[in-house]
Amino acid sequence: MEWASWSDFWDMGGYGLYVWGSYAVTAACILIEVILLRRSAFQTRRRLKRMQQWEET
Amino acid sequence: MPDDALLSVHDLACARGERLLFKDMNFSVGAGEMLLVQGGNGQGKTSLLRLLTGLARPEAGEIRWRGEPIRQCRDLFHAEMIYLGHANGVKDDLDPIENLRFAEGLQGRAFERERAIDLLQGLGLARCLDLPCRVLSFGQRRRVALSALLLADAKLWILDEPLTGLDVHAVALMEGLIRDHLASGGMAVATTHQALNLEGVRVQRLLVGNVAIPEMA
Amino acid sequence: MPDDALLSVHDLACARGERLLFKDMNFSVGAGEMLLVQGGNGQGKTSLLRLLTGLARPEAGEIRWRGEPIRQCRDLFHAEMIYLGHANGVKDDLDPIENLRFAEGLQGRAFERERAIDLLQGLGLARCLDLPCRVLSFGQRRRVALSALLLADAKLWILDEPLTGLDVHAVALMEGLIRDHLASGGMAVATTHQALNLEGVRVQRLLVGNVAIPEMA
Amino acid sequence: MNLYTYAAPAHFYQLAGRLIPWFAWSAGILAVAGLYIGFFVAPTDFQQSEAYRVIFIHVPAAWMGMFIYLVMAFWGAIGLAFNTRLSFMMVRALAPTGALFTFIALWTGALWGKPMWGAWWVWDARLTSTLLLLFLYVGIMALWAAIDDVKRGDRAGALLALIGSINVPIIYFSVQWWNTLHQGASVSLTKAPSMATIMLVGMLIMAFAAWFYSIAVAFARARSIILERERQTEWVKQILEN
Amino acid sequence: MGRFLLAVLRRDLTLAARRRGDWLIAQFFFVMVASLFPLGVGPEPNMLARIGPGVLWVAATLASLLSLSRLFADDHHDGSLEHMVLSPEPTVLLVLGKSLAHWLIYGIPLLLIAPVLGIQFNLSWEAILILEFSLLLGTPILSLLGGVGAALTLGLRGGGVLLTLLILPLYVPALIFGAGAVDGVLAGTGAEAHLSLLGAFLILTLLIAPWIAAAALRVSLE
Amino acid sequence: MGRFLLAVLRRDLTLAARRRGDWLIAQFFFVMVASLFPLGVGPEPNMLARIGPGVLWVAATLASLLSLSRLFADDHHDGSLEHMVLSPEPTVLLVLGKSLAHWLIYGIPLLLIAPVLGIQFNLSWEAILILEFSLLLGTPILSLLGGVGAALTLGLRGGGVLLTLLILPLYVPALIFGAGAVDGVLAGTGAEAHLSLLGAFLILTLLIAPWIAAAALRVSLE
Ligand code: HEM
Ligand SMILES: Nc1ncnc2c1ncn2[C@@H]1O[C@H](COP(=O)(O)OP(=O)(O)OP(=O)(O)O)[C@@H](O)[C@H]1O
Ligand SMILES: Nc1ncnc2c1ncn2[C@@H]1O[C@H](COP(=O)(O)OP(=O)(O)OP(=O)(O)O)[C@@H](O)[C@H]1O
Ligand SMILES: [Mg+2]
Ligand SMILES: [Mg+2]
Repeated sequence: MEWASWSDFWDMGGYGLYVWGSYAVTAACILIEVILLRRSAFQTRRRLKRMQQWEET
Repeated sequence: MPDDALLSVHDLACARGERLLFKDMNFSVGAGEMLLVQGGNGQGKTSLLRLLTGLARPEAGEIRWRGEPIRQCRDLFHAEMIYLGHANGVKDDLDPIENLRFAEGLQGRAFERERAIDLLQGLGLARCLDLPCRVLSFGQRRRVALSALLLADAKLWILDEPLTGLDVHAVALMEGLIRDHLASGGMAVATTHQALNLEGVRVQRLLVGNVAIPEMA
Repeated sequence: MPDDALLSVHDLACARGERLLFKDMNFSVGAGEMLLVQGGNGQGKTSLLRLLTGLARPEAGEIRWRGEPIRQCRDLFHAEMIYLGHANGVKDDLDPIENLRFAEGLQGRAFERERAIDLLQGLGLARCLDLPCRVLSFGQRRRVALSALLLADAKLWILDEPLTGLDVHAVALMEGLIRDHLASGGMAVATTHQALNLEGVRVQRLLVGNVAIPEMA
Repeated sequence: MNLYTYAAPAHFYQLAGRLIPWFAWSAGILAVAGLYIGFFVAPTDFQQSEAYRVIFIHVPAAWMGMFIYLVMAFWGAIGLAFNTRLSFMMVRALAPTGALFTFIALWTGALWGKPMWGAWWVWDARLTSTLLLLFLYVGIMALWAAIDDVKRGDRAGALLALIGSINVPIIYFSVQWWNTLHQGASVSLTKAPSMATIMLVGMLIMAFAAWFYSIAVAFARARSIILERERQTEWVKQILEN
Repeated sequence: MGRFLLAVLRRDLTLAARRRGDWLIAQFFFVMVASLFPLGVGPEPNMLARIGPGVLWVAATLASLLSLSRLFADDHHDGSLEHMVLSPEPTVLLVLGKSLAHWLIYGIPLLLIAPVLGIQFNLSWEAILILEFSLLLGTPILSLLGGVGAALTLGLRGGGVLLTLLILPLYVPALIFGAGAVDGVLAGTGAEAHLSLLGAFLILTLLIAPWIAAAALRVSLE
Repeated sequence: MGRFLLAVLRRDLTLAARRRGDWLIAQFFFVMVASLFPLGVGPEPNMLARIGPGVLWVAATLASLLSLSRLFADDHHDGSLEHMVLSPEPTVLLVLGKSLAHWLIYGIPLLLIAPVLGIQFNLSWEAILILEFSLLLGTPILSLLGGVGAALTLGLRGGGVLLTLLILPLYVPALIFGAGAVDGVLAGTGAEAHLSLLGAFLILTLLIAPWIAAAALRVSLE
């Protein structure tokens, strides 16, 4: 086991800012991409549905 | 002021480059009257119209609006006049409605959305309302320009070949619109190469240049 | 090859953006014959013509020239066809003669100066020969484009509203030119919103879209 | 022609729908495993202490950035050659993810560089060429944004990806050359930390995670593009019904 | 009058929003020009830090120069410029509105990007701060002077260009003061003097440029 | 075929001669960018000599990029591009001709101006010689790649800047080899290697770019 304690873990031997900075931004980016993707997929479906009904009428 | 000579032109001369297109031109147009500027290609119709709008400076002579030279009363004149040239003045990136909105805003007027939509639909653009004008057809773009003209409801219309690219239905529509405009005391100065049916309208014909034009209905 | 169906169209369909303009279109045009494409604004005339030139790809269907799909025989087809669209294809910075010279050169043909000058004069541009086209009037620029068309003497003319901006004399002239072209075994596909006098010509009318057009002379 | 049947959007839509969960889950699991190794198994690096742990995302991201661009070029070429709609859709579906990974590589690299070199940015060959790669991605997406006719956008983007992919190796090489010419450069990545095998393992696992993730995301994006474009067709109408 | 100015602004902003691509790209151009220099000049950090401010300022200048050329051209081309000039409102307002819009659209984003590039050229934090400041004062100058240039070059072919040649050098003072301010910080001689000169130059331009531009516009349209 | 290529060349050269203005401005732009630098960066001679080659190369790149956006745009606009594409001759020739014309019009003059600017940055004579040589090899690359960009961005607004965004990254190798060659001379490590690499890149571009550009042109006209 590498880490004596959690604080030790978060500190990353003084490089916490850089390491966690990297991981945080990466996580954020991926999260955002997934969310946007889900939203756009949902909206596309809804919009197409609406257009279809509109065309039928 | 005399209602029967709102727009008057005195000894007007126009030169483009070396060439003198016309000189000693005199006419006056009153409310409810239409001036039909005729002449062959390159005789100077467009040049004349640009003089009337004040965009170009006459070589000689003077143009008066309500008795004052238009250079003096620029703001008043521009508030009461609207010009449609060979170019449409339609923004390709905007859809028709947006085009009208900004056209209004730039004239310093408020924008009435419903009225604009009615106008566009009246001109048969119902299904193009949300398309960028880039994708519209030649005639459709011309129609957008015309609806901007109507929306402005100015007193004086200056139209340079308003019918280019319009189909027969649109031409008929346009004739009707001009009639109504004149009937309600408006004035129009227009050029066209196509036959224009204007019975029941006080039309004054002006031949620019020396190419005779066979009388058109 | 059968002389009576040089250009033939099979089950052609055209879509612009979301919109399907027409489908299952079939026709064929033979030598000495003219196809007059009619329809209201925005019905798809220009789109059809661009398909015929091969500039645009059809959504479905096929266009054949002398029996072969035009994609296969592109060079041959383009050598025998010439297109005049809404835009003139006239360079504003060049004078009419230079415009014709380069138009010829770009078709890979030699330039006959005298013939070009005759053509321009025939179209009433005698006094504009040495003016940059920028300063020419709307109709004069259209005339320059037409003379380029004539100079090319191609077999098939594809004309999109050739009459826009032309005065009555020029229109008459143009009618005559089309007649001669067809009489000498040429073919033409044209759109126009104006009445066109074509007696003594084998005309085939094609209505694009659903807007009926009142019969024109 | 069976190429079409393979590339038929309808089939692909169903197939992708079934595959996405698998890729997504395996990506998640691999990521957890990789991170566990990265943080709890891999030893402290003797010269960089803990800072090197950035590598577990940095390198996979950088690799994916480059790899996805090549894949785009591939699909683009297929599309141009056989005029298969699906391949163009794939190109469009891949671009944002590729750009994202490239950005992550830049970001993490920069964060890594600060402690290592005392500078956020150094004009090292890898850094520079990655930056240029990002420009290429942005270029393609900007082109799509500027073109509103779908067909034209597809073909234009494919052509750009094609010429870009021919160019990428040249860029990479030229930048390397440029960098070695100027000896003044304070550091060069060539003396990258000597990696213990366990680090390498963690890095590879993370690389696979990134790979599966990209596939899942690209498929998902492709599906909505398909719906968008095939909406006239019957099968889409049926799908939308329920 | 207020409405007119607002209309001009909204119109240009909407158009810009329609061409988001176009807009983003102008920003990217800035980034790329700035990034090209190290490739040409070489990667030595301290040397880059020396030339950094100059490079960034020149890049910013070029970036907004490019977009300026289209300030009136598009409208002139499709005829809407004539309509605007024919509106009852004074033309000066039109010009002012368009310059302002140009600054909002193309100037502001430069300010947001500059710090990142500053880091690339590893500038110190306060150097970056001053850089921001100088750009904040400098970019409007470019938009205003550019308005004059664009109006003069409108339509006119060969002749107009000579006039642009007269306009471009007017940018130079802004450039010198701006880059000078940052250099001042790096050299430790302080930046106040440069910045205040820059501010004065901005005010001067604001008072003069729109009128000249308006006049030029009318001339070009005749 | 030969005649066609010739016609394209003569046409573009004539047009350029008509708009001497646009032509002048590109050259002027080159001079301006190059001269802005000493202003932004400061006057130390040896520093300038160090960054000289890079600056000149970047300046040259930007200068000819400016004009590239209009490579097809004007013809597209007035409809003559359609006529050219509809000519029986292959489109590749058209593209090649136009790129070549662009190089003759905008590339060659840069070569003539560069030495003067080189002196400004007090480069040694052989450095200037190599600079000339590298530009001679480098500028055609830009014209060719630019053809692709111009065809892709045809008729899009802000095409100019978008084009820059698309083309510059592809152009980086030329920039590096070119500027590197001159640096090589200054550093005494010789320039042959760079120049030959530059030549190879030129040939590669010459073989590939026109075809892609032609395809792009057809796509854009659809
Ligand atoms: C913005 C900054 C950076 C970028 C864009 C970047 C880019 C890249 C790229 C593209 C790769 C994969 C190249 C390959 O595997 O051939 C890579 C690998 C790597 N980078 Fe970075 N890098 C950056 C900063 C750093 C820093 C600061 C370090 C550490 C001091 C670093 C260490 C590494 C290591 C160790 C590898 C893997 C070694 C290998 O694959 O041979 N990078 N980086
Ligand atoms: N710089 C110049 N030198 C010589 N003649 C010129 C110059 N500028 C314009 N012209 C001529 O002036 C005329 C311009 O006329 P204008 O555009 O008003 O014609 P128009 O009556 O509108 O024709 P159309 O019916 O074709 O629109 C043209 O005959 C043109 O040749
Ligand atoms: N992207 C698009 N989305 C929807 N509709 C489009 C799109 N692009 C073009 N259209 C429509 O397609 C039609 C184009 O038709 P076209 O230009 O061929 O008309 P036309 O028959 O030539 O009309 P005109 O007589 O005015 O020239 C227009 O109705 C236009 O609204
Ligand atoms: Mg006219
Ligand atoms: Mg049409």
